[in-house]
Amino acid sequence: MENINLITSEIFISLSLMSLLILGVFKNNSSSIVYNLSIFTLFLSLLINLNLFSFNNFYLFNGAYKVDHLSNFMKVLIIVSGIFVMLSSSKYLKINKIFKIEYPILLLSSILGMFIMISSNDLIVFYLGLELQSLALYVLASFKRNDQLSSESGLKYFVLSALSSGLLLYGCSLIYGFSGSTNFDQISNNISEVQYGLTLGIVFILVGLAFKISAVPFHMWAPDVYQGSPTSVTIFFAILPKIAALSVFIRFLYVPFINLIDQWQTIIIFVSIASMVFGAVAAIGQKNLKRLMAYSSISHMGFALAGLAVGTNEGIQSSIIYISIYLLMNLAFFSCLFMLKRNDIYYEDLSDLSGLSKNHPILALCLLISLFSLAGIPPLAGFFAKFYIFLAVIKEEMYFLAIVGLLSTVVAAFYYLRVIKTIYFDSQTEKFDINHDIGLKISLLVSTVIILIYFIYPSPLQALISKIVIL
Amino acid sequence: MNFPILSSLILLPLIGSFFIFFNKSSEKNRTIKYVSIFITFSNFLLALYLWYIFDKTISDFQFIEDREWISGLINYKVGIDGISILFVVLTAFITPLCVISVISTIKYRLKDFLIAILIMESLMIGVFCSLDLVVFYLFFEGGLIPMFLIIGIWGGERRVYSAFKFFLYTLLGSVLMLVAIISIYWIAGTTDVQELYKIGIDQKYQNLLWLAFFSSFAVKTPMWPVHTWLPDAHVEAPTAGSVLLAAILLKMAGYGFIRFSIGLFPVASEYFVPLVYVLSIIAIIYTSLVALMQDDMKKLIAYSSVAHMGFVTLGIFTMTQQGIEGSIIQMISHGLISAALFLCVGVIYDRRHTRQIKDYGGLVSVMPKYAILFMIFTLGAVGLPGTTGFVGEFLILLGAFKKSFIVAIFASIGVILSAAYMLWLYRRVVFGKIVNADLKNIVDLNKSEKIILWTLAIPSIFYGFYPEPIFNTIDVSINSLIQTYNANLDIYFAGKN
Amino acid sequence: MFEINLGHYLTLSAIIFTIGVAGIFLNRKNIIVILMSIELILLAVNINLVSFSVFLGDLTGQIFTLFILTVAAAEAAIGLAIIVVYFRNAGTIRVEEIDKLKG
Amino acid sequence: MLIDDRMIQGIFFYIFALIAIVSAIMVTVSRNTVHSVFFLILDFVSISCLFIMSGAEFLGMIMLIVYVGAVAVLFLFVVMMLNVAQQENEWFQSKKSKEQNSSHIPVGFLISTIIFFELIVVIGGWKLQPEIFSNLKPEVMLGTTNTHSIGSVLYTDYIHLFQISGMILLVSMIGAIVLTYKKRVGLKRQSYVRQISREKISGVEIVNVDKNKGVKIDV
Amino acid sequence: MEYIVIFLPLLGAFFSGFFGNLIGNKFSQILTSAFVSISAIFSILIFYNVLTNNYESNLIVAKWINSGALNVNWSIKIDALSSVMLVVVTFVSSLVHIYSIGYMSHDPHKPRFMSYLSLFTFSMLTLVTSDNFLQLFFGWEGVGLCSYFLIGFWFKRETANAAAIKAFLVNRVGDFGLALGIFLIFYMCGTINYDEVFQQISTLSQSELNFVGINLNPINLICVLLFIGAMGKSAQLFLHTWLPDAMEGPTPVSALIHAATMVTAGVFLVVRCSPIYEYSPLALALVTIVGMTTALFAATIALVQNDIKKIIAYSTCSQLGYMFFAAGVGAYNVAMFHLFTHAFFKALLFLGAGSVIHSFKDEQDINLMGGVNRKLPYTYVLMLIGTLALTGFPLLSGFYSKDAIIEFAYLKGTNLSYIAASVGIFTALLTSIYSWRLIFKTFHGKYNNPNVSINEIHESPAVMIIPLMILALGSILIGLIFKDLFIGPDSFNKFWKSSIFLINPLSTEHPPLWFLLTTPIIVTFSIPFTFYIFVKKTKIPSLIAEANKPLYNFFKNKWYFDELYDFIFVQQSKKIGLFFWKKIDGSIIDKFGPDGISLLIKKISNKAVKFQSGFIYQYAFIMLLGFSVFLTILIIN
Repeated sequence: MENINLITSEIFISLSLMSLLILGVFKNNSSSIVYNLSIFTLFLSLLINLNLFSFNNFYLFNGAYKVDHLSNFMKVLIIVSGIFVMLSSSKYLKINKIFKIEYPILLLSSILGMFIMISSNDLIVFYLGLELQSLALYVLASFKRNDQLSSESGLKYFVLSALSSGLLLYGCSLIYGFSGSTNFDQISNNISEVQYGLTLGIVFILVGLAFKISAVPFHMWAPDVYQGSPTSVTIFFAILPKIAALSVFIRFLYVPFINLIDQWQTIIIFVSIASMVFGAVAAIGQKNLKRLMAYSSISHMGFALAGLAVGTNEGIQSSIIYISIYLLMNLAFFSCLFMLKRNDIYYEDLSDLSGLSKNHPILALCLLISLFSLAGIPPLAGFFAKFYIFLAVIKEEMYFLAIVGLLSTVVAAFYYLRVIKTIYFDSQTEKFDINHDIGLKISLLVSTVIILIYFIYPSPLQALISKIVIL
Repeated sequence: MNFPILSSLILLPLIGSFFIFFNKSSEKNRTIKYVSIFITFSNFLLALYLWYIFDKTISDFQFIEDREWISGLINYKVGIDGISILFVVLTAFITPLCVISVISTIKYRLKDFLIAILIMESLMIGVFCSLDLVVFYLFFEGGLIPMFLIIGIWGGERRVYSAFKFFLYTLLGSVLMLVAIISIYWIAGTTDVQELYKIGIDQKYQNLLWLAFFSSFAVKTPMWPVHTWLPDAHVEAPTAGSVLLAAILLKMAGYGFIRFSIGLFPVASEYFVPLVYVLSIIAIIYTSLVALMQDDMKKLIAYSSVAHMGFVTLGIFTMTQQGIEGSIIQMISHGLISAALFLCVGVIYDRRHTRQIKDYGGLVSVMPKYAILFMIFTLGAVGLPGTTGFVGEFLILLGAFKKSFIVAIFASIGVILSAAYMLWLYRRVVFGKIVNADLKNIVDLNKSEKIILWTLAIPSIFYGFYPEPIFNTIDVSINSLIQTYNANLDIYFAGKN
Repeated sequence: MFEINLGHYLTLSAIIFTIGVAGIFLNRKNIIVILMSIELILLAVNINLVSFSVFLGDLTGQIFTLFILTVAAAEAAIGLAIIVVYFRNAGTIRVEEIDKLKG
Repeated sequence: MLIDDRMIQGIFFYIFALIAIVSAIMVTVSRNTVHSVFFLILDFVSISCLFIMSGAEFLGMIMLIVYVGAVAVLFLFVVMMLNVAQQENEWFQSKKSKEQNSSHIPVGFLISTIIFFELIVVIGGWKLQPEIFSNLKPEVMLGTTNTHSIGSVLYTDYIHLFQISGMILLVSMIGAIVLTYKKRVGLKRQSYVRQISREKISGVEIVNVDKNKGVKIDV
Repeated sequence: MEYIVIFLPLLGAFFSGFFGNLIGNKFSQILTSAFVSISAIFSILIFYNVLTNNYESNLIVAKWINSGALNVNWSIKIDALSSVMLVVVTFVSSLVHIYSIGYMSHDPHKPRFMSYLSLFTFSMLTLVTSDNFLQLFFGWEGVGLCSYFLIGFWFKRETANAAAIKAFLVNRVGDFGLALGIFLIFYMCGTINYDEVFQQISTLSQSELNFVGINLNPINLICVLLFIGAMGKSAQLFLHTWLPDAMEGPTPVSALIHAATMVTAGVFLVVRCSPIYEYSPLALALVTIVGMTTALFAATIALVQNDIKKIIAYSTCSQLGYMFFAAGVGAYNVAMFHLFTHAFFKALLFLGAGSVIHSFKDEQDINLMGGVNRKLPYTYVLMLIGTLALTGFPLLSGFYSKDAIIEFAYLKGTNLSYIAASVGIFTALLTSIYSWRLIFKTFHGKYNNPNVSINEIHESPAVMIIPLMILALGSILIGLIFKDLFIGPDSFNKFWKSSIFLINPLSTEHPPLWFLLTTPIIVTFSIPFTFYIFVKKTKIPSLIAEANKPLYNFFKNKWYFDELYDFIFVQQSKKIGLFFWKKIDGSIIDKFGPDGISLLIKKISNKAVKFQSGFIYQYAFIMLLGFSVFLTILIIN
């Protein structure tokens, strides 16, 4: 194959995945080794990917697979978040007795699926990538198999996800039928006029994608699954599939169907507004932090979609910046969540945070920073994320979207404030453990510090992302 | 500019807060106290030095620092002119006092409070220095975080409600401003204030943009009818919080009106003058009447703040030299005096833990020093000649009179009312016999309280008698502001005919 | 009417798709029926793809179908496994009783 | 000619289509889940017949093998294993409360009908576009069987997909095992390693037996 | 020299106020008295200088407000007018300072008191020496403030506090007019310095101004607004209510502030602004009307009051009315003259009353006094002199000034001025009656006080009596000495010069003799009459009161002004304030604003969460619902 080196990281991951499986099966009590090795694998593939950073617009497998700045950046994003997720969650896994060899392997395969999604330039490849990552996620969601909540969340995720991928497939079939191809570029070539079949196909596929990033009205799974899954999986859910799905969103909407923008723009705007508003409103009464974060992520995805709705390169770039910062904020928040441990029991209710700031000032401060950042208050990174989005949105004079978005920010700020209130204003409870492992500490520290000091010089990220030019 | 003096002003407290953050937190740790005092005080000296070397004869911005920030979009640009320098000095002046007050009154989580105040100072100085709309917004909004915590952590019983109300209200107001800022970026191609002054903004957008900015500033000012957060926030905030809130936070809006609403949208400003007048007048009279009936001291002073800020907005939108200069002086004066009044309430609150007026009375017999100082500030709030309040109010009314008699008349009624509620308050709290037996043992001002209050009293009297330094500083800038404003209007009306 | 063309196949697929969809959200029985409804949806997709493929004279559709089959099998396996796990924990797989997580 | 090829094809199409539709309905409405699975199998069978009829023989056969042979049986197996075959409520009716039924069934039907008609509208809009054909690769090799041509592209142009689907299967395997596999205690299992590495010396162990105590031989 | 005059009192106030406890009671009393006395001596020197050398100067002390076109300086302007005021202020003030040493001997807050007095003196001096309206306003409010302090000096008394606030607020209402007047001046002239303003007035008088939709002559408006200020400060009708209440303060305060100096500031203002008023006949008419009405009205009330200080206070009110209508008929110099003389005899009366009160251990009701003329010989005599001077007994100072007012009113020759003159005469009669009533009830008749036995009554110390004597001397002689200087035919050329401006010179004719004699005769004959009804037949007054019960009550209750104001302004604004606070802020703005919205959002949130029922089929249903909506949207598009 001509450019096989472009998929080195995919190949590397699949190979190491299988060898790790072998290692895990044949060696007793090898969970730790496998776990660490998979982190190492991710690290290596990060290096590989960084090496590939200069490649742009390379096609493999008859144009079914594409390597460009978008895919490279998104892959790096995924790997980085994957590494941090794994770093932060090992102790949680151990304590919850789900520290098995399968866990990192499933994570790796899910990441592999995401890679395939991100690079896909063909409906079939995209579908297979999607399924690969979803299948692993189904299992991960119900990984705590003796826990009813975990298995229920797995079940819900599975059923709904299967439904959504059914719809998505139906859309694929329509697009295939109406354009005669599954390849994005070819579809783009073959479309000469607006056909219902194609637009319908777009809607079907959007359903599937919107489901993955949990946008309203396809968000229903998210709160339940976030809550029920093991926290280590929730953090994974909250970050990685969204990155992948967002890049597919970009690729799918902007490569084959950019000419049909009038058709899908309305839908994206609608979904975006609905997500922003619903996510903000519904989170208000939540008591479970994971559930709260689910609604929060719904709302955030609304913002990311707002960038996509614009239909310009700025819009895309702003969405990517948004998701990058979103990643950091979620990482910070969930890392804090991993620290809420007392006598080997993890706590995840809002009331458990009560008076945290007195017992654990630094942890509380980190939470504070991440929450304010999530709320989009300057000068934290979350503000810049929103800023870029609105910069793009307003450039196209979509004021309604901008104003609704910002108003929903205010509503959303309310529940973030509620958490902060619990941390800082309420009376203190028992202390939590402080024997956290170094990985968790690192991921918390890194993410928080970046959120905090991002404002000093936001240019590098922007410069990096401004290379991603789709149109 | 060789030495980035403005950035140092902004950064110094931030660095201080880091230092304190990494210091050990314990009740006995005196380092953090000294450090915070030292930092804020040196910042004040720096601000004074800045004022000293500031060239008062040119209207342009000075000490400009312009660095790439968000590449290709926005630069970090700070600079000051005659208008901003005063606010910078005011901020740097008030903060050390807050720190001292905090150190002597706050019993728990002192360290956190100091950090919050220092960060607050950075942000506030940043607000007054920034010459880019986005940078401004960043500082403007950033101030919400420490203030929210200050109210929420160290506040009174209903602190949560107040903190939320404060935060969400002001956030709601300012999101529209963000939209407007971004729109400006796309309309004019830059958010650099200096550039924008030069190129101006297309008239057809001005009205909407003005309204968007107004929504933010009106909440922050606060103007009627979006003022209700202020009494709640003030009542629940700890003393130092109220001081910061009243002395500086509210000024950000007034500053914003002058710098942005008038500077950037002259046509719209002219168009909306009646709106501002009506709201200001309502604010002045309405809140004065409300203040009259308050039974909580802080609430009364908070409402009086609303009324005083009503004067400020009124003065700014007279677009006359007297009006605007009066507004600035009124803001400074309000900064000093309302800060002091809150401190005064704080003093007795610390001793008796009640803010109800009816729980006091006859304090003068047991706290004579306190009574003197409280009287000075009461009179300042009343706007007695010889205090800065008078200079401000007088000039504002003078300016307003030029524009509209009716407005000036109504506003003057507010002056009468302010005397009514302030003196009545003073009478009920300080004068009379001691009815409440608990008050007999109340102790007079201690050293730090005396220092703080006198430090506030002296400038508010000094500049009442001799406001020349202030006029000297702002005169040229405001003159050019008004000239530009009128020139813009002329162009507009010429184009219209 | 006996002239069978693409439209017939597509209509058939649409009918089965709709039945599958309806089966999912009208179902109040057990979760396995929902799974089967999903299989019906996939079946409809397959009909679509195959008929498009045949009528376009292009093999891609059939290849796609092949992979959908594979994935469907894998999905069914995982899905049933999850159901089994859930059943072990909850003792039921009635859709009306799967509501521990809500709100 | 009274009955030509096309007509026969048409008739068979309708027969299979009817079976497929009816059995699809039955899948969702049967009271007994086992019946549902059987109807599902019937559905698959009829559809695979349609596939074969329309010329996609390979897929038709694969459908039978994979779906009927594996998936449906898996379903059946699980249904039996969990013993959840018999349903207590009919049709779509809810057991919990009768009120829920009154609204959700009509609304659900309404939505389904809307979706259905929209699909029909769309499908009606399908037309062959000449430029599509010009872009198509001549993949269907004339004179070869369907299976042969599929095979020839599957292992060349779509080899990466093949690999990925392999990965998917692996994941599903891991997943199914990790979820359902339970290590039961007290169960004797075979240990090949131990069996093979057993040596003569360790075959016999001499134990001192105390009186009236017996020996524990279970290791 | 001017600096010393002005700033010594401030210095005294400063030292005694802030370091009073440090330097001791005695020392601060002496210090302030000494400073003010020095200041008085210097101001007499200045006056002399003005008198002889026509000395005029305008010292710029510092810049004050310098904003755009508005340039205002701290200044000391000396001319005839201000030199007269300087003398009055510093002289009376120094006497009051000294008197206070005795009067306040039992008070624990002596330094504070002295400080206030000195501060007041300073404020008054800045008021009179201003060369612009703003500094005038400063002094204006400054004296108001000191008055507030001093009225509320006994802070433990609720009534004192209430009176203090009332004084301040009513003055604020007046100041409101004054401030508007200043604004209008600035608006019309672009400056508020006297000289520059006065130069432009004649040109302005032609112009028109649209004020609140009505076209007005700006000069009229300015004058009316300024006069509102003057009314407030000088306790003219409608804004007079504070003055009687102000008697809650220590008596020296009443003498200094509420008789001799501060209350005359209004008159001073009108006189100072004579260049403006001269162009506005309308305003002058208004001044006359208000002046004479007040004169009459206050006199009627004074007739029936029982509080010794309140009687004198109403008398002050009434005399101020005289001054105003003098100014109103254009006789500014006469107004000033009356101001000058009034300062002496009214201060004398007050201080004398103070001495009485002091002797009676703080008893103020004249019904509870009587028969102490032997016990308090000096006081009695001094009070007698004061009363004679007040009532305008021939050859005493009041005679010259008050009669001059009535004469000039007559000479003015308009209808209004005739009415004013007759009202003046009638009021003179009333004045005489109530003044003598006071004297007789206080010093003659039976001893009526149940609280203090007559033996305890003793004369006040010398430190109190000596100032009284000086004042009495003044009351007797001043009129005679300064008559020509102030109101003589060529007083304008010799003395006033440009400080008072007249368009038409005052008539130099003499009124008919019958007219000249009316007042002195009435005044003289009212003495025995009063003596008869108040000492001999004490039943008569009460019979009269019984007979005219409604009228008596009307007078007694001060024409119900207080009640009216209380009802109209105080109660209503409290009600409105409460309404705004509870109803509008609480029930409307907050309820529909932040609280309402957040409640609404919470409700929506609860609804939204209900969707999240936990049932898979419902989730699927919503997904498909959304999906079908999208489909429909697209199809319809």
